[in-house]
Amino acid sequence: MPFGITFDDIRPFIAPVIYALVIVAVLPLMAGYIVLLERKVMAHMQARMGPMRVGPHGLLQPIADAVKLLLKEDITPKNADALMFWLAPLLSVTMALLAYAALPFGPAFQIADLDVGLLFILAISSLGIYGIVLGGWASNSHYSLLGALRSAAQLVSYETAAGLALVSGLLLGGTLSMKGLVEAQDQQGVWFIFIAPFSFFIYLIASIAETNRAPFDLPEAESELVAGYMTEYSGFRWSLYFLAEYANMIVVSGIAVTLYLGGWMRPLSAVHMHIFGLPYELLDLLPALIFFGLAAWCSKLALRQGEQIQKLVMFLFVGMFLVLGAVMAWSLTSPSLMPGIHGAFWFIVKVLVYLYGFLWFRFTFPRYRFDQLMKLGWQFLIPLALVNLVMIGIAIVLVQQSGWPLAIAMIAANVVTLIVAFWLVRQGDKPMIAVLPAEDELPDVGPGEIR
Amino acid sequence: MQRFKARFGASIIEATLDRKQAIILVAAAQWLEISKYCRDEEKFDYLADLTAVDWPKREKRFDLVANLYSFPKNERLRLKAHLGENETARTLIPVWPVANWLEREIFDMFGIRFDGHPDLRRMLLPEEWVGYPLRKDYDILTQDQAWVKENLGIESGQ
Amino acid sequence: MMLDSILFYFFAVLAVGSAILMVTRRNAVHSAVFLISTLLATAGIFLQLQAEFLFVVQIILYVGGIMVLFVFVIMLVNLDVAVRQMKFNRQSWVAGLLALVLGGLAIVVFRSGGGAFNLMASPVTTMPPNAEQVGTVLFQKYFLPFEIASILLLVAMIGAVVMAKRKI
Amino acid sequence: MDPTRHNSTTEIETTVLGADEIILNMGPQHPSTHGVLRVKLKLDGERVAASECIIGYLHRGVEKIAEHRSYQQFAPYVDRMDYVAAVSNGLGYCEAVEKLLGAEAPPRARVVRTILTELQRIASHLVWLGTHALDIGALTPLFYCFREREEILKIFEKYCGARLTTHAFRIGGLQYETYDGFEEEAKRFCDDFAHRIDEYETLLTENRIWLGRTKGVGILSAEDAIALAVSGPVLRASGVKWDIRKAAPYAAYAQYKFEIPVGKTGDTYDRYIVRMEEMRQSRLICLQAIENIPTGAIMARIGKVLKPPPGEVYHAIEAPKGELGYYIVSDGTTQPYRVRVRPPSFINLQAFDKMARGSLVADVVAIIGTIDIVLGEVDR
Repeated sequence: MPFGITFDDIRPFIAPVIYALVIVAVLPLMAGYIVLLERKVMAHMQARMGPMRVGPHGLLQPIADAVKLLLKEDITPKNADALMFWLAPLLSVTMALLAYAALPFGPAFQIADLDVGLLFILAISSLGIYGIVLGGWASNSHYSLLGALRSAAQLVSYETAAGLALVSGLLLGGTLSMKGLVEAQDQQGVWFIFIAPFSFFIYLIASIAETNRAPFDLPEAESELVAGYMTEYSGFRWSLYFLAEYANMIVVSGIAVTLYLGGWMRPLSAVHMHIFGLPYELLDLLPALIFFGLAAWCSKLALRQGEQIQKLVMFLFVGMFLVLGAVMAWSLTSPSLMPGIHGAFWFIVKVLVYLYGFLWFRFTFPRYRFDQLMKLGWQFLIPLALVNLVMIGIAIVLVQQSGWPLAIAMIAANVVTLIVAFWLVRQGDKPMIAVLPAEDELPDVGPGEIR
Repeated sequence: MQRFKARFGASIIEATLDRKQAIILVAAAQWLEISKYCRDEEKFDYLADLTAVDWPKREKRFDLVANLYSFPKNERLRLKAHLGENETARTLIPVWPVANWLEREIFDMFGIRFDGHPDLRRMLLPEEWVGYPLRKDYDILTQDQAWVKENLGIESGQ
Repeated sequence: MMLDSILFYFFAVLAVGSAILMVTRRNAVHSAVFLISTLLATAGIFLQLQAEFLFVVQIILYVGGIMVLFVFVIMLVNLDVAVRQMKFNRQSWVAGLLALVLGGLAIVVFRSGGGAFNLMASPVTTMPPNAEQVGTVLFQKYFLPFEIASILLLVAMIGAVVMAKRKI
Repeated sequence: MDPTRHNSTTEIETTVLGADEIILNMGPQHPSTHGVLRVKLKLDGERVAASECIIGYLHRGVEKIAEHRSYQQFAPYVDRMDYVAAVSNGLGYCEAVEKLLGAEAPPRARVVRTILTELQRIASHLVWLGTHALDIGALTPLFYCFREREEILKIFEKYCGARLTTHAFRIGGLQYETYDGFEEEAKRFCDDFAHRIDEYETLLTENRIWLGRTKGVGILSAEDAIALAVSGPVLRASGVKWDIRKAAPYAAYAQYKFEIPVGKTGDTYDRYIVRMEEMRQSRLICLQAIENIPTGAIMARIGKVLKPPPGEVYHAIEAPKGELGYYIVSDGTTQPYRVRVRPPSFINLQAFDKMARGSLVADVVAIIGTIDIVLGEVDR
């Protein structure tokens, strides 16, 4: 070995490195298919079909998009700051990918079980701001500067709200490490969403705002600032930003799933149902059933396909689902592998459900104006998060042991938070009409005076 | 009509009825006073349209036409005034602020200047355009060759 | 063991290099970015010392908080006006003197070797997760100073808000 | 300290710290300016200090062309001005020339004209609602609105062969008899349009974010509205109850009962409510009109070659955007001497500066949307 590094030096590094490689490889594909999912769901919500042309039912669309983005010319604006312009997207992508280090995909499948896992992810996602801010500044145009400033302000303010919401979740879990949190939920037999709904609600809103999505997608509000900080980017660099956004979305939903929706635990994990004497529970069959169902549905679609290639691609997908179903079913027999694979499956399913919520918000809600965004963040979310935190703290201190008494105390805590929430909402409504400066305050410039 | 005659006497040149629509021909000098009178006493508080017509054969070639409407009386009235080649008219902005853009368009199309207008620039055509398109002597095929060549860089072949 | 030292040297070189680069850049944003990389490098060294909590706090506090404000200020205030005004002032000989003194100090430290200070041997084995310990120590032994510090911060925050308020 | 040195630093102080005003150019090809409108905004931080609209990018000199075309030949040009509501442009022009000729369209023609114009009003408002909601961020209403608009365009296509620039009417009446099934299709559209509007309302009206984005944005008081001669839904939202269909009924509007929706504060939300209500009223008019379409001639007896006696006429109708007026001067020849079009969008746009001052950049987009301008009409 060069430099006298012995094999056992590297041993602790092998597993995480492999996991990291798997994630970095799978992520762009997953981000691509989430884009496809988004376009499909958006289309069906708006009474239209969505991408149908590339591959059967648009299944190959993400690959087509990726190739297109790679081939697109990569323009750097004339007097842009070359170093920053190159560094910014790189920064935001690395930060997004770095956050995956602590995400527990399954009991075994985790890159690094830091004992400050949650804090680590929070720290890394707060670095994401640099990618946006520097990108906006480097492209040296009014539009991107305004966009970058807005998104930075938005991220900073909503990070506090997200942090507070997570802390209230942590009080229940007791530990910072992600794996520890899931075990705590398993040991307490209840997902934290049921005993701390408010912190989940606050975290949901804050996470949407943090990834610039849905009602809070002000920085790249197409109608005003023409794609905000991403205006000057094109081709591959633009896709880096895009990948960072979707990676962030998955990280954020990963945290929510781990903290509130019981990580890799099977829903109703406490319920043990045995039907006709089979050794494994009914619910464990679910993953296999789902995959076989998907395979059947795809094969039905495949038969209806016109051209030959479409049929071929469709059958490819059918085959893939069949293999996955088989793996799920086979893993039932070997108890050692079962928790790992099933855990990963349930984690990904929950992440997808959470993401579906993201997409759903995007299509129904109009966009917030910037000052409303700030007002909601500072005057509603953060105070509510603080109150919620205090309430949960009191509940835990009063009731030492977990289990049912804790649940009752938590219900009382949440009722108090509810009252405070209503009061805050009524507060918020009073100055609903944006306070416009009186006419005389503004310089009285007749129309057409500015040169 | 009698009220107008009593109020302004000489400056009302003629009042006619064309296709059941009241038209009052007014001397250009009193253009602002009469408009103020129309708005205040006669309650014509809505300037629907302000435009001009070019009669090259007449010595006072331009017709300045203002279509008024009164909400209380639900009536329409048309004020007209004759203007010479480079005679200027008083701007109506103090009476009806809407006249700002309308007068700018008339200047753009006919070349009639309005003194007292805060920002008399061309409304639709580019700033450096030469010529006033809606004048009768401005043939439909002519174009400001210089501007087109310089800005658009094309031989402005029709 | 060798791997640790390789990592350490990597972080050390990164930190010193970006510190030098930071000082010499003319463009403000470039120097800000290099400052960030210095801070990240030091965070890396904390991680090497198994001080995970410190590593995370370093990132959140310095890089995530303070530096964002730095970059904000640099971007908002168009500095090219200010840079043109302030030519490189001539305090270079002061800097030279300071460098000399520090150099001398560094040599003395190296010459006396590790033993001179009663450094505790750096714990090679993975220490128990110290986030908890930090928490308990903070709230039990040093509770009073913790409260004073929080009041101090509160005062600072109120001061900032009052100053900003007058401008709007 | 020599004084010059002193104030030079203070001078830097002001520029460095004082927020210098940025001139933001929402260029002609900006995605939300509904066509080629350029708005120069003088921004003080996020607030708009002053704004200036630069137009003329789509100026085709329609009024100059009119002087070299006969009356019938000019009719298709009229559709190209407000290409979103072409049918009502045609109605305005044909009725103005009929007034010039002293002719009158037969009752059947007038009723069919009313039905088609009201359908066009609904289609124009649907385009407005879709794009306005899209500018504010709600993606879905656009597709619902365009699904309904497709139905109307199908009816136009069956009747006169064209969907957008229809040239549906002729001077003196109609060119074509209504195709059989016209009444049924129009009736079917009106029937299921009722619950469609409720669909849009559920999406937007009580939506807190929509309220937040539109309430109190771009306020125009009644006095300003009248002073700036704003017309149509923008005027009615400011509380002025005036609609040419009631004030000076033309075509067959006198026969039908319908209310005029009026707003209170004249902000973006009131304009939204007024337009939604107008769509409902137009639907009622259509239903009443479809009941009894009189039979009989569809074309008044005027000669092939139109030579109106010299003179002038100003005729205004209630287009979806506002009061669309035609001032036509004839000198006895077959070609009009002067045709002046009173474009509602052009005059409503002038009120933009008063509304936009003091609002935020995000509101500028909402205000442009709420005035509902079409650049073809603004530039002519």
